[in-house]
Amino acid sequence: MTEQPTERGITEASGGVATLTRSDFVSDQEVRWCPGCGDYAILAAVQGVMPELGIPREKIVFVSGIGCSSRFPYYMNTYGIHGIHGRAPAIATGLATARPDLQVWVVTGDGDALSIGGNHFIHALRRNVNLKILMFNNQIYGLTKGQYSPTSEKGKITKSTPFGSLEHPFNPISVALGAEASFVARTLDVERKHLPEVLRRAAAHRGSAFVEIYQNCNIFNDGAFLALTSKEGRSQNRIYLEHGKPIRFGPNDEKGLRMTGEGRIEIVDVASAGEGSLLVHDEHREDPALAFALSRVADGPTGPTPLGIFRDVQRPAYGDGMEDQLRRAAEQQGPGDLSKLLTSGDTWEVTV
Amino acid sequence: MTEQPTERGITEASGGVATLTRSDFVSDQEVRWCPGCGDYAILAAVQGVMPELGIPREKIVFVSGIGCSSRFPYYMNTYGIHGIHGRAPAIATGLATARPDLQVWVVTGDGDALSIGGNHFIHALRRNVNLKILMFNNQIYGLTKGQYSPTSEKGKITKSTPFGSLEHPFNPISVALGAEASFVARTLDVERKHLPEVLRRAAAHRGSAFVEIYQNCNIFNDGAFLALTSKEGRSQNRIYLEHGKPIRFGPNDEKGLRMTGEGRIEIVDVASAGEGSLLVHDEHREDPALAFALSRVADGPTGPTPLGIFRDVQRPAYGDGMEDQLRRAAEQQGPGDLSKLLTSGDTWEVTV
Amino acid sequence: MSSQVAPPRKGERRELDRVVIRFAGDSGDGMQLTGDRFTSVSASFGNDLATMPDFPAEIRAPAGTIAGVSAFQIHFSDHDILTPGDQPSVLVAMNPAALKANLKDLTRGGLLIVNSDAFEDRALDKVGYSANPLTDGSLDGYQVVQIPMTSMTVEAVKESGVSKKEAERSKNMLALGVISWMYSRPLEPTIAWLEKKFAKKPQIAQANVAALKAGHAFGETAELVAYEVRPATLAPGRYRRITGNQAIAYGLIAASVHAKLPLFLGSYPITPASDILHELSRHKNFGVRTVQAEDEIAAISMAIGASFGGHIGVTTTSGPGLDLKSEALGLALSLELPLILIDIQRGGPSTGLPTKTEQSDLLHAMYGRHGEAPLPIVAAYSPPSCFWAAIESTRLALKYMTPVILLSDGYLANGAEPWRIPAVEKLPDIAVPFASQPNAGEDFWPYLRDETTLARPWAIPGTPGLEHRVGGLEKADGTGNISYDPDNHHLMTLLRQAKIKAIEEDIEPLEWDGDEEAKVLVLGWGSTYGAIGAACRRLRARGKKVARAHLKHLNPMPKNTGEVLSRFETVVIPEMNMGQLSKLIRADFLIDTISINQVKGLPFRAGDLEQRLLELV
Amino acid sequence: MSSQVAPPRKGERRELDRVVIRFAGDSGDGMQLTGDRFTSVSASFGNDLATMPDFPAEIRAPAGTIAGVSAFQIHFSDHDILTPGDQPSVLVAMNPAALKANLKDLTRGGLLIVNSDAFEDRALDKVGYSANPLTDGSLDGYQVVQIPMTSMTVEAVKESGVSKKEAERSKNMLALGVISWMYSRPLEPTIAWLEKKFAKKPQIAQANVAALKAGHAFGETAELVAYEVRPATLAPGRYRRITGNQAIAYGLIAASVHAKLPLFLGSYPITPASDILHELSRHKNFGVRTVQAEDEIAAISMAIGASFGGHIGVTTTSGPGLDLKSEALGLALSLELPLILIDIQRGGPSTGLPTKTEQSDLLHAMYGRHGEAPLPIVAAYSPPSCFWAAIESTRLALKYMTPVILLSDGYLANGAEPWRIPAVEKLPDIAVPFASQPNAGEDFWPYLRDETTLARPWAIPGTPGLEHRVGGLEKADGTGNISYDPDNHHLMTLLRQAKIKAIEEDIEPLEWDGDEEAKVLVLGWGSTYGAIGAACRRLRARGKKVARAHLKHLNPMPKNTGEVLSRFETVVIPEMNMGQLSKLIRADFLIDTISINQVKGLPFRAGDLEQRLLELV
Ligand SMILES: Cc1ncc(C[n+]2csc(CCOP(=O)(O)OP(=O)(O)O)c2C)c(N)n1
Ligand SMILES: Cc1ncc(C[n+]2csc(CCOP(=O)(O)OP(=O)(O)O)c2C)c(N)n1
Ligand code: SF4
Ligand code: SF4
Ligand SMILES: [Mg+2]
Ligand SMILES: [Mg+2]
Repeated sequence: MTEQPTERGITEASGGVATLTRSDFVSDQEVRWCPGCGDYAILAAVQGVMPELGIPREKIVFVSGIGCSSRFPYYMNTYGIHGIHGRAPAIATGLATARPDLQVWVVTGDGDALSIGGNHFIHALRRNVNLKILMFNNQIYGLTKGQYSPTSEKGKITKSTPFGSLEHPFNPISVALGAEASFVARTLDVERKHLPEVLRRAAAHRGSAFVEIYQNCNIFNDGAFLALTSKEGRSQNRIYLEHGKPIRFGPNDEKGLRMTGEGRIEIVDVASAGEGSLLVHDEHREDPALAFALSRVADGPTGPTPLGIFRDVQRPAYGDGMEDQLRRAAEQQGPGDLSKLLTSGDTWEVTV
Repeated sequence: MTEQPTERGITEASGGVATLTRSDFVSDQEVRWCPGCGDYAILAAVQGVMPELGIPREKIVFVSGIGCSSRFPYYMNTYGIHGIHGRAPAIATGLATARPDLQVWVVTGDGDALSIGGNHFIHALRRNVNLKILMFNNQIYGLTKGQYSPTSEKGKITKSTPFGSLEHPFNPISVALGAEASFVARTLDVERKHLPEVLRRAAAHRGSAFVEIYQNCNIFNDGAFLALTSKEGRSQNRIYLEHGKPIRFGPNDEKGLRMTGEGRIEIVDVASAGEGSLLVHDEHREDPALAFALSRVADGPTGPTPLGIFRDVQRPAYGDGMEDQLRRAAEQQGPGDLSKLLTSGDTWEVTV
Repeated sequence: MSSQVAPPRKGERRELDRVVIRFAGDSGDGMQLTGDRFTSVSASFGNDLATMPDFPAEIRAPAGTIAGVSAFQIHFSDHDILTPGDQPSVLVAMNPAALKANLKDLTRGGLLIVNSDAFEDRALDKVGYSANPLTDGSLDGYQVVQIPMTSMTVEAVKESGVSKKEAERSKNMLALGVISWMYSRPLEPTIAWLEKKFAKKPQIAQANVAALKAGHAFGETAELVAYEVRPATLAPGRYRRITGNQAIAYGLIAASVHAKLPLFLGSYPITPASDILHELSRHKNFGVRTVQAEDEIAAISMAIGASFGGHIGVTTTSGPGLDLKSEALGLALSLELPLILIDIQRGGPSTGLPTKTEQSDLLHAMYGRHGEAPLPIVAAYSPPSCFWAAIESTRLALKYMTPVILLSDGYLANGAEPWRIPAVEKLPDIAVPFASQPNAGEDFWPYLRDETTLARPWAIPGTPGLEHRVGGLEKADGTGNISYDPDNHHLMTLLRQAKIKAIEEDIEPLEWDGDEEAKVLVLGWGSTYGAIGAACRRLRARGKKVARAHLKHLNPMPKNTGEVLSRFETVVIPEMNMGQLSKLIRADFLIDTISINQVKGLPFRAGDLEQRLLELV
Repeated sequence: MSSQVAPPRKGERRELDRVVIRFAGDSGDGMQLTGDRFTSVSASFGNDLATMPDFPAEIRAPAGTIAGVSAFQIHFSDHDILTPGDQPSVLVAMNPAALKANLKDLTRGGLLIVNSDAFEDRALDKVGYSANPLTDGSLDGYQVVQIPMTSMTVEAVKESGVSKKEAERSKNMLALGVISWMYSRPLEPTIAWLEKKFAKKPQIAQANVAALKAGHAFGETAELVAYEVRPATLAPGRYRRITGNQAIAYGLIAASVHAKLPLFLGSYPITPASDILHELSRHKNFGVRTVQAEDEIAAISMAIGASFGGHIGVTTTSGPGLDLKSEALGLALSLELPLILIDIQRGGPSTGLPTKTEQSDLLHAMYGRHGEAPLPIVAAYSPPSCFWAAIESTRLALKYMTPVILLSDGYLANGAEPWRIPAVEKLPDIAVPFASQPNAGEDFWPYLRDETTLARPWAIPGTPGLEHRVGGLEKADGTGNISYDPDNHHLMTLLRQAKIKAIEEDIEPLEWDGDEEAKVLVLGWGSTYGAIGAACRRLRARGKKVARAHLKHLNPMPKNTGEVLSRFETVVIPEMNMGQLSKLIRADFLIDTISINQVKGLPFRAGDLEQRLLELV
């Protein structure tokens, strides 16, 4: 055995972080998405941010489920698991809990995370496992060639709903907040600056960081986010949330959000309402009610839609709590002694 | 075939609702819960409300998963399915969608609904399937003899967490609201009046009605709701939500809830704050943000806790939408003609 | 092989009894459509035929890459045939990638038609051709016909006034025109079809028609050899082409109509089963309810709920989904409710090869549930047979109040064959009565069984007086109340087993054909039907004596199975797995079977099977 | 049977070689504790013994009902024994329900000790006794000893000053006192134990001790017959009692220590597996991580993630959970990561009989995954053997980089036997090296296999230079890149199978014992070990020639299995299922096995098995 695993069974990493570049994170696998797919831009952004994190490649793991988006790990020159459909958050929970020294990223799709994987998704958030969960939301099942997903708008015509879908969609931000998520954000595949910035923030959050990324599937759901990506829409409908700042938007920031006495958020004209009356964003509010209210400003990406960090609060990460219990147990009971364990309780000697 | 199934394969029910009594809904099975279990009170309440609904027994189905609570259907003299762990909402979705003429109730536990069954639970709510979902929340796994559940408080010592649970619990009301639920309520096993009233309201709601019922498991989690059931707590901590009324509570209604400009709900002294400043409850608010904010007034049943109907809004029930599509399809394309179907598309004749 | 043509002389006309053509191009080149049109015309012309699409893996690969190649193979003939053919005798390659990916399959001396325009350097590099195969002599062994399809098309469609890009997209029609001329196929049906399809875009229609005609003209002027394949003599009747998945959807609808019960499908999309969901969701006017569930567990659970409500509960999936349905399937079995679980097998284990075919879920279907949990298994064996399999599965599910597993696979699902459309009134009446009154004095006992079928009564909500509860805990025989009694559990276990075993009395006996004196029986199940048949036919043509039989019910097997097997010295079982049917046959009949296994994601080639069997007969 | 005692004369002292006592009462009567104390004392006294609790179904039934009866049986002797005994020769019944539920098992003429206070009318009605069995003569066939336990206890504990309710709760100690006197057991150990347990509640301790002594005194003064059962001669060493679930937990910890790898358990509670989770979660000082997952799918998925991270990933469950884990198990198999899945079998199908035992998951373990997905299966055969099984499963998982299924059942899980505690330093070193450097020139190929074991290298995150990706899609041999190549898929299928098959070289051969000339071999697996052994022993005592062998590895089976079986004319296989091992043996060895099946949720009785086998030897 050339290298002894340490107590915790982890061969110590070189640790020393040689300064890495984007290309260090590009794997040798041919990227296999449709030309024009929004996934390319996200891949580029992630590979671009990685070197900034100052974490050695071998300490980073990308875990995914199944879907176009879930091919992601193959393209990252880090450790990676292409799992099974919907189970990435659970696989990643095991890995992150066993190995708190790693940075574990989950890449998933709207179907993978919210349809078959919904339960693992909400439980990972509730436990606040130390995971960065990137959900590529193209509001469609891409890999299986175009059925509606839990985020598709009601009435959507797809292969499996020729007469239109009957299902009211999830609002992923609301689902995450209802599941006690400590970090919740939203951005867009085409956001050259905003996307990387949100990724940095997610990476910096200890605990579960959920990032919804609107991603265009130009083959099966092209233009789903036009309200935010068209020349017109970009200036009219992107509401950037910035901590501590009054929430304003529009071509000349002429519109803003205000909270009424009945706890309803309304869009107002700043000039007439007055800047002072505007809602000031607070990422760190303990109570998730504000973030939830903001998530309801837009039920879907069809009109003015908040982008950015809805919520970022501190709560002990699940894996860290576990390490703690192990450490304290070892301190209090002393490191495990096998023969003491086996001979514990009633024993008796048989002699000849 | 003595009785022809009608087009929809349903032998027509007698329909005529003979006036029924509580005892008509009591099955011949011996009730098998621990003496003192809160489940008895809930069973009595449900059996008591049934006759008032004016629905013939044969049109009512109780579907459950696995757990102490899930033994419920055996004790109701209606149709019933004791399913498998966590899948009741899915089984019930199939039944309610196939048979919109039935009233389908789901009885589940905090583990059954929120642990293994979490995904089916949130999707049933999202689809707004016509189900009345009663979740008996005893904050423990009863049937398997006492492990913590997703609603158990953090730090809880149980068989599976001798050093205390590390998990931040779900707030079931928040989860339901985050999952787009159209009807969300909370009540208590010991509430002789409130519980039946909430059941009536749930029964009257077309779509998914979710009712969280705090239920005492006197064997494995006794006293979990003392803050609401003790003589002291009952008067201090029960906040009854009533539509259109300012939210007040306390022995002499001296306390109240107020919404701040930052969308935070705070408990105020009515005298000093003034009744006018209190939050007026609105069950029917389209936007779920208010209901969500109310759900955060209490993270667990340990202090002042809202009881009653958080949200009750109208949205087409999934099964009804399905009926609609079937009807329109039959109208537009005419009733299905098998040989026309088989001979559709390219065909050719082979002759000898 | 008659399709092994010697280099022909110009202007000559040759007769062939069978031809295998493969159209290959980029995913965007419309090869599936081209093949489909040619198939349609050949079908109406009266040839027998079988087709097999070969899609690229789920995700679209970049244009011009090997991974992005899409192909469609058609085998047509003047006699009845059984498979889409082993190797094409004609290959149409629209670009270098298509050539590289498919040349190895072309029969030596075969005809190779290439779009020479596509062979410029960048395209060649992309797939690692150092030299241009059209010029470096590497294709000498074949009859190469180079056609500058792209430019010819652009030229031909000028009038239509479509954009250059649009124009180029018509080149598949040009290729079709060429092939149509070579195999004496009329253009009219395709022209009519194009005009209908592009009714709203007359320009596009015009362009495609022009390209089609140009190709046809080219064939004539370039004096390419023209072949003729006479119509086959098929049983008289009205025919259509049908894929396995379509046949399953139609079979389920037919079953619903003939059971006078509404159909309910709970399904979660998965390759290669999704098309059944897609097809069924289009027929709401038959009262078909389809729900795209949140996952496979929900899908089958919903079907169980619907069955309890008096509907025909169905759930469709493939391998990974079958795994997930195991627990709920056990519930359906314990509740003794009718349910049809359709598994379109694909390459495993785990995610495996999603778009490829395999037969490796048989033992999982037999034993993939905890506890003693027997259920019937029906297997389709050809695309059209999927129609029968769906009706038969439903019949058994309703009559015996049991979940049934229907096994198909990726090859049957997407492959197409001509199907003689059955007369609707000839289809079996599979209706069963619902319970309508108490069966135990005043009471209703949900587990009081029918003496002959051992099925329990089906009392659905809405029936007054029959209110009852069912669940997954062990039930007392008769009353159905929860019972922990040891002897009752043993009895119920025996009853559940006996109910399924008794089905052997109610299914067609196992037929075998071949020489009376044959010592070797080739036994198969599922989609190997065609390949085994073709291989045996060839062996007989060689004067070898061989028999074959094919199992359509895997559990229970036909009552005479043992008797049939015992007539032969050797039982050979070819399977697209490691020998799963073999295991069952060995255990049940203690016969030392010989397995022929192939786990390549591809159907057996009749030729390969012929070779393997030659060593044994 | 020596435990078949003839009515004794007062004051007499008798020697017995073995006794089977069953303590039965209401769930609240503390029968498990009573039995446990008696067992502990008998163990230290040096008897060999085996015990079996019989819990009521999961939910507490109302007090005084049949469903609420809880019982504990102990079999102790002066020689080595194999089972907890078929029928008790002594029955302690604390109330009418306990009597009604257990009398049928008491040997005719057996000793019946009842708490006469509990036989008032309401209690009798509750269980449907029209007349009082203590007076209506229905118990004439037994030696009945009536003791007013409740009142005697209340009387005896007066001084302690506990409440009447508390006082009555000590009546189980009074019963224990009586039995202790009858079987010459010292009271001291129990007194010490009571004082320790109730250190904080001296009153309670005092009350219990008083009750215990009162019972003992009663036996003496009432001059009940006293029996003696001499110590057994067991192999020298330090012993303890251990249940199967506890032994599995300890075995996993031992495996972790001897593999120098941390243990990770992902589990979702389910009867009868939950206790393994409970036990392991108490040993965090060994670095054991336990996660109570949201469901079984998450539980195994977490274990897979942990294994990828270099931990020993374990998941524990029972039937329904095994179903749910099928898909993820296939992933672990495709990823070729070590994983131990422990299935504590219970009555099926579906929810079945959760608290009862069965062996019906064997074929599911073999085949319950889609695709060709072979993996090793290890089966425990006695409570202590679970310790070995856990270590052996871990050894195979680590050495061959494969998921392993360990099968136990409800009977082994809760049953207890004396266990000779192994010397820690004698336990095998099962450590394996992690990959630490490139294995293909500059590169690291995650699927470049070890020539001998065919295991792939285990490179864990944190190892610089070995970054790699694994997934469930088919992988190219060596590089592990996604591959759709047909021949590669066939090759990988063969490799995955060969890797598991090769394990037959690395496990103990199948041993058999019995008469050289025996014509009949009784073959078993799992928890039938004791019953088969006892039955064969009795047959030999009758002068019959019989041999027995027990499989501890079900897949692959030991290399010599065929050779061993071929030595006998008849192979009989008793199983608590419908013949699952039989199916495997028949298919692999074409032997016409004879099955003895019992699916009652209860272990075989040695006596019944003896009778069944008599017809065959
Ligand atoms: C258990 C299982 N069920 C179903 C599938 C088929 N499947 C693969 S990906 C997918 C959904 C993909 O949608 P999404 O998660 O939104 O990813 P996208 O392709 O859109 O990026 C489905 C249904 C599968 N692979 N495994
Ligand atoms: C698939 C499966 N996993 C686990 C179990 C074991 N089990 C039965 S009920 C239950 C949890 C019960 O808790 P809850 O839903 O809160 O119901 P309660 O008993 O508290 O009313 C568990 C883990 C099971 N029966 N099936
Ligand atoms: S199908 Fe859509 S999501 Fe998938 S790769 Fe293509 S464009 Fe991207
Ligand atoms: S265990 Fe708890 S929940 Fe279950 S029946 Fe007993 S008291 Fe009720
Ligand atoms: Mg998607
Ligand atoms: Mg509970």
